Amino acid sequence: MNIHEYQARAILRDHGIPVPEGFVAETPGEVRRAAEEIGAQVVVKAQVHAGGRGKAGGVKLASTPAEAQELAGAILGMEIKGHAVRKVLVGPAETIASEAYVGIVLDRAQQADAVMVSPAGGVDIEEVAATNPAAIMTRRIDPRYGLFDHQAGELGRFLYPEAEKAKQARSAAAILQKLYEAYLGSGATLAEINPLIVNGAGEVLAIDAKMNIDDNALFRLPQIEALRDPEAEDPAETAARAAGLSYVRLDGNIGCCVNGAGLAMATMDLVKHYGGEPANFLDIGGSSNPAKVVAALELITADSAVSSVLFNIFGGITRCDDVARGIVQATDSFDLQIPITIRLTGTNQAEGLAILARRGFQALSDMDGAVRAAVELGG
Amino acid sequence: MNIHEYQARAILRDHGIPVPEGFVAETPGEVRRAAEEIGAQVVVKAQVHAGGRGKAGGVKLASTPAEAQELAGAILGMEIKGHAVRKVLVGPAETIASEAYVGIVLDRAQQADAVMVSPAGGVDIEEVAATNPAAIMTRRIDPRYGLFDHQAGELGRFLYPEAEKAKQARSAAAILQKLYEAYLGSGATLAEINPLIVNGAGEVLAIDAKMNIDDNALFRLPQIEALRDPEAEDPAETAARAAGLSYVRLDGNIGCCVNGAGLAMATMDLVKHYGGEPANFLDIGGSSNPAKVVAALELITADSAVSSVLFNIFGGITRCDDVARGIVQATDSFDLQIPITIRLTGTNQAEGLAILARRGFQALSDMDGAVRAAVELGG
Amino acid sequence: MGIFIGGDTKLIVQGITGRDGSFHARQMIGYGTQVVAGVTPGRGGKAFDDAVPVFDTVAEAVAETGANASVVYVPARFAADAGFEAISAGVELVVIITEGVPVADMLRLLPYAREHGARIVGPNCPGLIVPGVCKVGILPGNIVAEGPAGIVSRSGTLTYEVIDCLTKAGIGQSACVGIGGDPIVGTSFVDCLEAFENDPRTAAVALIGEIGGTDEQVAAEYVSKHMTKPVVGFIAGRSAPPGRRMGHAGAIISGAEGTAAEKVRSFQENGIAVAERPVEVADLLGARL
Amino acid sequence: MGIFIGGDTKLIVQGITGRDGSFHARQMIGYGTQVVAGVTPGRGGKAFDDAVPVFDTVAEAVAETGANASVVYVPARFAADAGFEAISAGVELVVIITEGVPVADMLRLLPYAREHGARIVGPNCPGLIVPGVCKVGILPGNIVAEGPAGIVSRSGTLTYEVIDCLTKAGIGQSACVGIGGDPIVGTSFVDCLEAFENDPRTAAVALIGEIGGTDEQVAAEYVSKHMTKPVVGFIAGRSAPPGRRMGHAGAIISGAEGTAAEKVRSFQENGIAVAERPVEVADLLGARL
Repeated sequence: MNIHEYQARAILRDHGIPVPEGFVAETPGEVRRAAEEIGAQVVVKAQVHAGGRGKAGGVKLASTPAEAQELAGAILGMEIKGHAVRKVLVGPAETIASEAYVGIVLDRAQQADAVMVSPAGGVDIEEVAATNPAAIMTRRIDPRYGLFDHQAGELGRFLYPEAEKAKQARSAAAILQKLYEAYLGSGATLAEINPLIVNGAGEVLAIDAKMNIDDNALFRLPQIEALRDPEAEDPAETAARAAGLSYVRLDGNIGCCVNGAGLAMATMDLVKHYGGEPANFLDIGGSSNPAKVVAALELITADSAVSSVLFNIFGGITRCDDVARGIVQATDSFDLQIPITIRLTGTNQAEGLAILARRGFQALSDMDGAVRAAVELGG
Repeated sequence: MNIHEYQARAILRDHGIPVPEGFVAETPGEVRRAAEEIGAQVVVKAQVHAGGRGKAGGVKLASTPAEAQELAGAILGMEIKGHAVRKVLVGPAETIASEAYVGIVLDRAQQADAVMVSPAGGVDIEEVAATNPAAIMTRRIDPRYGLFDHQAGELGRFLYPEAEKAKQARSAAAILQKLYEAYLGSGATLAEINPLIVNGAGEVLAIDAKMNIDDNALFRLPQIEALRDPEAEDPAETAARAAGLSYVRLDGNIGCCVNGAGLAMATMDLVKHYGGEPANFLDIGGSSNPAKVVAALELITADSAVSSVLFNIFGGITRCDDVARGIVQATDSFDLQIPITIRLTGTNQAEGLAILARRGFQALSDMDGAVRAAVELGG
Repeated sequence: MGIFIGGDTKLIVQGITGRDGSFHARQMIGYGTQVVAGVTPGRGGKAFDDAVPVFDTVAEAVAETGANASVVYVPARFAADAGFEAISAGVELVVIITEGVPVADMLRLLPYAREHGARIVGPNCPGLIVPGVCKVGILPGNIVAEGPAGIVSRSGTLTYEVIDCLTKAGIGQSACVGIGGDPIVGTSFVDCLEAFENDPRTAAVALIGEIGGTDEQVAAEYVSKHMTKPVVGFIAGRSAPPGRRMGHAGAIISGAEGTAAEKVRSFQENGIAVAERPVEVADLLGARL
Repeated sequence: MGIFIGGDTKLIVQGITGRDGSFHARQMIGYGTQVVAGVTPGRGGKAFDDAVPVFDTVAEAVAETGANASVVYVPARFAADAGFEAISAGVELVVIITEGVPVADMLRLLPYAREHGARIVGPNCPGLIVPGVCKVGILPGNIVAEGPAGIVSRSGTLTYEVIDCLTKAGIGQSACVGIGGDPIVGTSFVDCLEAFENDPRTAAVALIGEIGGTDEQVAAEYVSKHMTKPVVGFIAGRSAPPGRRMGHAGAIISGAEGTAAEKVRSFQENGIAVAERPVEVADLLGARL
């Protein structure tokens, strides 16, 4: 799950990390009032689940409340990488003596969380990693022991190596310890501050914050689940999640309904292989519940770009008769205007085929043939 | 450091453990008002740093506020194992369906914290261990992983094995997890609930609570250090701590001032070996600061039972000249009425002896001889 | 005999009285797996299907039955603890079928397993099967056949698809291992490749990967450096967009990392023939047997 | 040669620029210990006394100097972390002199040391000395003499007292180890006894115990079962009251456990002659050499 910058900042602040004050606003008028409250130059930042906001014009500096209001008018409602901006964060424009990057991220290859820091902050850290890897220091965290003080201290000194910046180095070390607490306490797989600045007064402050949350951890973190912003997510994906489906909308025309994530990806790939374009990723999961099939078909057909529906079911735990029942239920309850191709094999295959045959559906038993047929039918 | 029952209960409650309400009172009138507030039968319990309160008459049941006031009048001011009762805890008298024991304790031999539980609660757990060890289940905690849920679950079921008490077993498991959090968060070396009861409504409640705190952890737990009750401690020991000395008052007449805890114990033992009785344990520590010697001598001589003072200094880091200077300073600043025997050897021994000789003190170089002399002088 | 499991596997089913646990316990028993005990806290003393003793704790189950493996069907919030319990009790192999286990739980469980010399397979995996001998997990027993092909995969039904193609093509399997679709899993491709390389019954291996992470690349290097047996590969998710989780928690392209193209290239550079379509796995493997 | 330290010990002083660290670094250098590096975070690049290079981290110190041991003089709140750092850097022996380290910190540090095959001595200990060869810690070098007696003790100055008695009685020492007065220490009596038993330069051992815990009883059983060399004992705290901490955090009688009487009895039952007075240790040991 993604959360907004302003939410991540609040989490960091709750863990004792120094974050400048900020106001969330949904209208230009609110932005003006926030800027008046701050009483100084402000930054207005789009709150969307997408990177590259600055380049897209979603981050602006305003000298007066009136200017802030005007700029917010432009930012609110704009689209950044397909995400409509509905909220902005308004905060004081800090004087910046230096910018650093600090982040904690799940390192899959090392099977551990890792802290990364770089004195080259304010830019994309992947770019720094590619062009100037010596400017990054990384330390693995042993989850049994946590981030050691000496690790945090070394990372802090890497950011601020000058003897006269010993205070900033200690601040950064303390911030890293708190960032790891915030990361753990939020079920995060990414928590980064970019930039971490030294301001004119020599204080170390977190200006921007980003956190990604492990969906699997949400069941025990209701306070984090509550940060979910349904407005910032695709309504179809929200509906899919509510129905217990795993769904990702894509740009094509072949609607896919598959059991199992790996098979669903392989089905999309095969659609493409045979010249089609998948309209979605959709995994109905392992359990065979006809209601899920109905919900899946509703989701797929709600996408007006879909011109052909493909079912690819390899029954293991999923029972073919249940899927067939779901298809029958769905086509009973609404008028399917587009062709449907069904591949059904595995557990209770014969029963499933019989149920479908009774309604005039003919099912295929091999994946390749079904995908080819669906692509052809999609035109 | 010891804390009072009412303080330990507050810590447990802060960690989400169900603890019945309770009021701390220092006068019979306050006890009466607390009993009126509770509006039911109450228990009045002496708050002292000593076990065996019940046997000593420090725990009483009262049916009416007037009776509570009367009983409190008897309890407040009584002495339990040398500790004057200055506070009582007043709480509702719970109906008790069953009593259990749960505790977390530092297991020195295993170098780990251990959870101990017993369905035989409300009595001394050491007695249960001696007479009915099968009634105790113990599980070690790996500090890197914490108390596992399956361990807590098993311990809970050991307390409440009956199928119809599955709810109580789960409650107890949850309480154990919270107790471990409270233990860790308080720098404890002991945290026990005895008894943990099931009340008439089937709820599992912590009735009595006891915690011992690792003195070494207090530097990072100011909120725990703030629980220290100087009134409940020996004023001489409080003064010693403030002066950076390690001091324990004993019953004898030979005041001992030693550098190093092991040597201080060995000195006491030797006093006893030669027929004397040590008046105290006193370790001035490793650093050689004349001010500490002055404070030590003040402490020792403030005890009117002391009839002979013995210095036993083996200089390592401690420098004999510094100790000698301290002795001179102390005897300059107040009039020492009792004989003093000095054993001084090791680092800067010659300088130390010279300083003492100038003031007419003669020092010995062997421990046995010094102790024998001090015992003789003590009469 | 077998990969991680075999005829000497004595299995505990953790969560045997649950909906999934009971269903699959019966399937495993039906396949011939020695299911020696079930564990459901608070249900100790009963017998599952009048045949398998149920215990409150894994420690009791091990003490009473000598079990050496366990399979976990408990809900996600209890899954890692079930693993800790099994390892504490001396179980050597813990297969976690459960989907939805927090990554942070796995990061703590895996070092515990290492400390105790235990192996975790999964989570979010279909388990293992050695055709004709033993099945631990949920892989359908009816689609496999005995033979020389080792299968290792991050997914479930896609693996069934490939197995089915192989069986229909007359290529039986020495063992099939589903390592799971999560970002952090206990047993890696390399662990399985090493086991297949050392398994006399395996003649060639199919490696079914997908987008996300770099396990396939690490596996490809291992194949090139350490394996004598032929390996063929398949990567799911060539058409997946970056930054989106494709069902599996681990199936996500992060920045430039974890793309299918990168994995396919790594396979090809390290001598692993890559199938374009699932059914081609059978062709490629057949040509190498 | 030596017990845990010897001529090949290349020592790092953690906290070398502090008051205690600098004083004792000079003492150790003066005694002939190879002090190859100091560590004080933020002070890297300087030289201590124009002779010993100072580094920001233990890892750098090890990389540059090949150090294999470290002694910790940092304040209590940083002591355990200093241990973690030294172990992470590959140091094999970490001697923690610092007093006042929280027990909870030690409970976490010790498994880390075990995982990495490192030894912790202390905390709250005077360290070790191999007379004439190497000294790590704060034991005064001027009171020891080379000879056949191994000394192991939970305390500081009481150990000096015993060493002094031995030296004055003409009995030199093979090594003296102060294991520390805290309830949880990294190296036990048994660890030291085993090392003395295997050390060809040691002919007999003096074990200086005190009230609190059961280490002395465990040691006594070890002596009776595994040692061929004579051991004599002394227990401090015979006159200590129960329930009161006698200076050392570990010197406390809890309930019926940890009394001097119990320890003396355990010594006697296991063939360890017990001195009544410190000076008698020399008599008992002398009679056994």
